[in-house]
Amino acid sequence: MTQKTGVIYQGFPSEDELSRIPGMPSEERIKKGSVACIECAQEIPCNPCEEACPYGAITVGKPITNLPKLDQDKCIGCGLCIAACPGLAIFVVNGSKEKAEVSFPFEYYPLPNKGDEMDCVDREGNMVVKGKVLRIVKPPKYDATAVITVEVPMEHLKTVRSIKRLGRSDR
Amino acid sequence: MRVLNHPILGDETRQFNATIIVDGKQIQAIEGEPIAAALLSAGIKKFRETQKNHKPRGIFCAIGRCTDCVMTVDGVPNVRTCITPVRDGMIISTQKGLGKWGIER
Amino acid sequence: MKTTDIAVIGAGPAGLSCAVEAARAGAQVTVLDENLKPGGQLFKQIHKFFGSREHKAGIRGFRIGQQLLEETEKLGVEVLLDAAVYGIYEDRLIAYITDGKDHTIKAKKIVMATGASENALAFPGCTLPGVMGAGAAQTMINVNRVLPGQKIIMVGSGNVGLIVSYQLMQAGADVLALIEAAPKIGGYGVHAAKIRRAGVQIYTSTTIKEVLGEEKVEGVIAVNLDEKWQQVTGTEKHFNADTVCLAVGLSPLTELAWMAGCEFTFIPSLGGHVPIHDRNMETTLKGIYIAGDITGVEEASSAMEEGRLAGVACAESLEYYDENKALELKNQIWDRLDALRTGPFGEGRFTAKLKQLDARRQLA
Amino acid sequence: MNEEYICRCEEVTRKEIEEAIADGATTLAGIKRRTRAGMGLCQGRTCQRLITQMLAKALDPAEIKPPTSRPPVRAIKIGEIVEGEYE
Repeated sequence: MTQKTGVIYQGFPSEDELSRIPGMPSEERIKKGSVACIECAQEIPCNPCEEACPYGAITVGKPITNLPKLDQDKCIGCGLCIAACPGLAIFVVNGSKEKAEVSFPFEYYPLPNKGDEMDCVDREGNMVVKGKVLRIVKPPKYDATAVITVEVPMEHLKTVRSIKRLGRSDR
Repeated sequence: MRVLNHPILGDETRQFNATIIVDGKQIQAIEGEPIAAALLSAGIKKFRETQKNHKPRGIFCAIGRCTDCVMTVDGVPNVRTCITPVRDGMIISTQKGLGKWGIER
Repeated sequence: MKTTDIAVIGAGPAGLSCAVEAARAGAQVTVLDENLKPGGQLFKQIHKFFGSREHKAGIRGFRIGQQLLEETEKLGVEVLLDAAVYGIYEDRLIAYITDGKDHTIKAKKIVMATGASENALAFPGCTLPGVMGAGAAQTMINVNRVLPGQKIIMVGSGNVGLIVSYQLMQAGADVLALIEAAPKIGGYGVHAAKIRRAGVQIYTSTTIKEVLGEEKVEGVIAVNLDEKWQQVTGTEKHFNADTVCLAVGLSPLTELAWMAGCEFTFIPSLGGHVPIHDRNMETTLKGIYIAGDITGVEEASSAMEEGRLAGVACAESLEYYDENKALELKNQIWDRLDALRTGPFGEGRFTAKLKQLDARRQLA
Repeated sequence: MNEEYICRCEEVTRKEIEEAIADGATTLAGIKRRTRAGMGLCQGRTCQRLITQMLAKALDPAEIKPPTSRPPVRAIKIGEIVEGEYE
């Protein structure tokens, strides 16, 4: 049986879906520096990301089921939207250096430490590559959501979206 | 198993301030928590045996509707353990069928 | 016998929002709840809520619960806990049990906000200890802080199944798989994406064939379903699970409304037989209102808006608000409700709610 | 294989409900009288919907009304009413 792709079948947006939504930055923009990837592919009633952006780079408007639209020139990749998204669907990537940087939300215990080499996983939870933890940000205003930044080889900028949960024995 | 630290809820701060006796065995519990939670934390999943076919039952709805989790508590049968709070010194026993009144010793 | 302006049955998101709104207008409000703690299911919702940011989106459910309780206290709302309402009689007389004794309260208006309960699913082994409602598991981990098991199979890919799977992992369990009988995922993709990147497989067109074990759950056999929802022999998969959580939908808790004599209509997408109500949330019985999941299963954000609506409407009919002020407030709430009922997940509910209102008009 | 219980309280299996429907039961009350499904401690709160679904295979689900709700609609002890306050 061939697996149908797309968010309603696989539980995460396909490459094709991601290429058509208004929350994703262009290749050129990614190469210039940190920028948000709003991987929100369904029209659900939700808009906290809009207010979370201090630069006005995210627009939902009315109705609030509109897909969030990214203004990639206004976005500086600060990452404040990552913890504000109730769906944990926003990531920040940086393709301007030798290695790619990917920031993602993380709400499990325990947290890794800065400098740790972690198992970095894709949207399906598959191990992709080892990556170094550059930053862990968890200010009170994020309300318990940590934002972790890992450094991975450039070819994995678009695939790595999280790390494996720590302290789990392999199943 | 207790969830002692949690990424959202933080660390458990309540005290284990009650002891309940379940089928003769002492279990540490927290005053006011549902009996069912205290049993689950001690790894007890079977709360009773059914009347007709003597089948095991445990927690199912946890909101006091399904009556699957009933046990004999301080000599009273058919107590819904998911909505009955723990008090120190409670004597609880696995209920067989419709249960019997009185504390079995 | 006690008396009050407005008696609200149920201290969940709808009931508390209703109480706050009505008390703000100046009404005397009494909330009755059978549980020992108020908040309904809000205190087990530890995720950040969706919805409009003007109305608490982005805030975790249990914090919304705390805020609502603080507001009720500030406004002098009376909240009676461990108060199980067992009957509603003529002239809006409510009978309830509290502290092991029978009591009555007479109200000028009644708002029923009794919520919903989880649906069961039957399969061989469904009564074994370790098979439980997903909401039951959620209460155990997030309110009682006890894990129901270590290796979970979740059944149902609606938002409840997806969210509880995520929260079981946050509490330290492993979710071996999520299985869904339909050919596609029912809940929000963003909730599904969270558990997918944590490595949880979602098997669509799959159901439970059997749960194994003598005294408790010791394994699960899942099987594929064909287009006619029949099990396909030879496609069995075995999971070494110790817990099975059922997230197969909710049904409105409507017994009190039936008993009071409200007219009902049948709308499958809202959970079956639901009480008919008008734009003010008033049922076919004068002075008796409903709000939240009892009106048809939606989610906490719409339940809170419906509660506010019922609160404003009650306050208006008791003349705490004049028509203009009430209309202004109601317009705002109607707008927000409409906004929550748009998009691929909301349109169906929008149409269903229109049908419910139409049923009211046809009776009038 | 473990049994497939529909009514958990009275331990009524799927097969027994199917037999009751084959025997001519067309309502929840009809099934209740034949099998005791829904007559246990929880008073049908868990199985009512499952039985409705089984009946719905042969009937229009809109026509399957819940049984009459009478007080008490919550599980309470008779003694609590008897010992109640009278004012």
